Amino acid sequence: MKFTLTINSDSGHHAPARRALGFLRAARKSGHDVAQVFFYGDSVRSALESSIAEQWRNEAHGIELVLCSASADRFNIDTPPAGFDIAGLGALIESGCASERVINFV
Amino acid sequence: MKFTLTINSDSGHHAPARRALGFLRAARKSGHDVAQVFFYGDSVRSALESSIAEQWRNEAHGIELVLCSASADRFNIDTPPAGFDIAGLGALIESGCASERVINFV
Amino acid sequence: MSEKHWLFVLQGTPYFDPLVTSGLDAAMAAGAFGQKVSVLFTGAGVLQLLDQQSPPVDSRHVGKTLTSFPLYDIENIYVDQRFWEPFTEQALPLEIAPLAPEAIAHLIASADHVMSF
Amino acid sequence: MSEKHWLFVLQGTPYFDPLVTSGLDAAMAAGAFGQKVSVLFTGAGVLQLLDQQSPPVDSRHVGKTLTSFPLYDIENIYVDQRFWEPFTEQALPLEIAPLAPEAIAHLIASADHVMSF
Amino acid sequence: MALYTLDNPDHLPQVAPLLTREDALLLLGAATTLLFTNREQLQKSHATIKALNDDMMVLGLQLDQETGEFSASYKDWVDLALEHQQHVHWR
Amino acid sequence: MALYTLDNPDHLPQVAPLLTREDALLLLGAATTLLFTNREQLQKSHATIKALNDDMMVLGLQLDQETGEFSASYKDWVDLALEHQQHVHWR
Repeated sequence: MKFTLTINSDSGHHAPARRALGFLRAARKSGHDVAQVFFYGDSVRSALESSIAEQWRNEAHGIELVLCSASADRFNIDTPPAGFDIAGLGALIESGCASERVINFV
Repeated sequence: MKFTLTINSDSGHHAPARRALGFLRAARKSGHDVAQVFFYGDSVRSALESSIAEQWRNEAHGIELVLCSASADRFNIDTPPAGFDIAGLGALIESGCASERVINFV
Repeated sequence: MSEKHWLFVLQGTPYFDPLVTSGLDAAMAAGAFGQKVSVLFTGAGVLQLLDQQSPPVDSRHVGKTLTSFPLYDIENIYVDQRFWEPFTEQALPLEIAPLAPEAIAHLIASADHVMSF
Repeated sequence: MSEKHWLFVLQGTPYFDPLVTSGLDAAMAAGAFGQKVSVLFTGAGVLQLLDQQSPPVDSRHVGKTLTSFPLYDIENIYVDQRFWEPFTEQALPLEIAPLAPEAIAHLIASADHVMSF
Repeated sequence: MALYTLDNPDHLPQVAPLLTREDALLLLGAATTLLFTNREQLQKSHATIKALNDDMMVLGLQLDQETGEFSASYKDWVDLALEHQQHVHWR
Repeated sequence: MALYTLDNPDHLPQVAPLLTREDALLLLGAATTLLFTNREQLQKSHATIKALNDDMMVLGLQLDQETGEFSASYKDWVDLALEHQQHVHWR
């Protein structure tokens, strides 16, 4: 089954991103396809922290890691870290349309 | 009467800082003395946003505006914006000891 | 892009919760990309539906954003009646359908994807 | 520096709320600067008192920080018994005094300054 | 003796049992909605209950005759702080 | 039909009336404490109730025989997501 994951916030100690990583690893281990992880709002900022970006890159093979362009603008991020793309909400909608499940980490 | 104000967080849209500013203006209008505003945790980051820093500077006359040094380190802030100082939690304790009231904006 | 039914569940206090504008932007984007969009306000999110908001400086006007929803073909606007009841007389000029819990469960079951803010 | 009685009211869920470490640091600083310090855990903050915490990578161990409180001359550690009752058997090895609401009101009234996290 | 501020309306039951006749409770942000959802309980309290008018205006909460008595300006907040030695913020 | 996740234990009363026999509720973060504070209510629910074991370990919440049945791994979360078309996060 094909999943799209969204990380909508960055509440204390990056809990949403941590859970998304745990979910991603378990989903792939069970043979499922995660098409995209969409970082939205404050979570875009946490994706830049090197230890977190590194963890995502280690899992990124075959997955789009997308930083929301509007959120990236707000934090003055011009160039995404290696392995990440910057794109608009349309990229999320498109991935959602091609996925059987969209899971939010808030 | 002498006040010390602390801004402990930066929940959505800078509400704690906004309330601290409202309180500060009303206190001074009533002839009270605000010795220090101590920016702690995430609020240190919001103090750097130019429109907010500007509002504080306009009221700063006779007040210490202190960014917590540990929080500033965490956000890689070496040089405080004009009108602000960087100092440790000891500065807050000292100001509190010399104040009749400590008010937290959380 | 194919069309799916996206339900946005909006739970944040306007002007005090950064997820509020994220939720509105996402709903409008889904509308702009031709999706079927429903929006449900619940919990503290019902406050987004109040008329007479006075946004702080630098904040987008949530009420005005909502009244532009029909321009994005977002026409199914629901509110959780458990939280809305004390505020009905202060509502934005917008067609808002109050739902009881069972109707909310049905609404959720009718969606392809749910986005929570 | 003169000595005042500072009460720290700690309300955050450890590892999920950024104010938790801010509150602990502030309490330790007050102790280090020779102040009289009391600490009250209430609401979700009582979870800070659980033994067997497993901090995520890069997070400071809240329980270990608390067991070092005596080194900072912080010896008055209270917990709001309304929230603590389900967890008493999982407590850190630390002397913790449970307080009923009336006793909490007295504790607050005995402080010069209260800091809330 | 103490001035409490409250931000989270869900936590009124946490803070209400602490309030004595000499205390005050100032509602902030989302907690100002308690004037509409829990008015009777607030009116029965022995403590002074207020709500920050500035936050109510931001949200668009309109006071009527019954809720008007609860309204507090920043100056009222300063006065409450003068009258009460301790300030406790309940999240 | 739907998988709910819940982070804020104060909001269980908001989400509980929405749950049908076919729904599931996965408790996250601070909401995992509901296994200790509201166990009876959860055990009576017709919906599937689980709590993310990883978050419970972080907090140091120790499961016993009675709470062990509620424990869910990330793999269990994925399985719940497969079984339920919609995912609703309740804050």
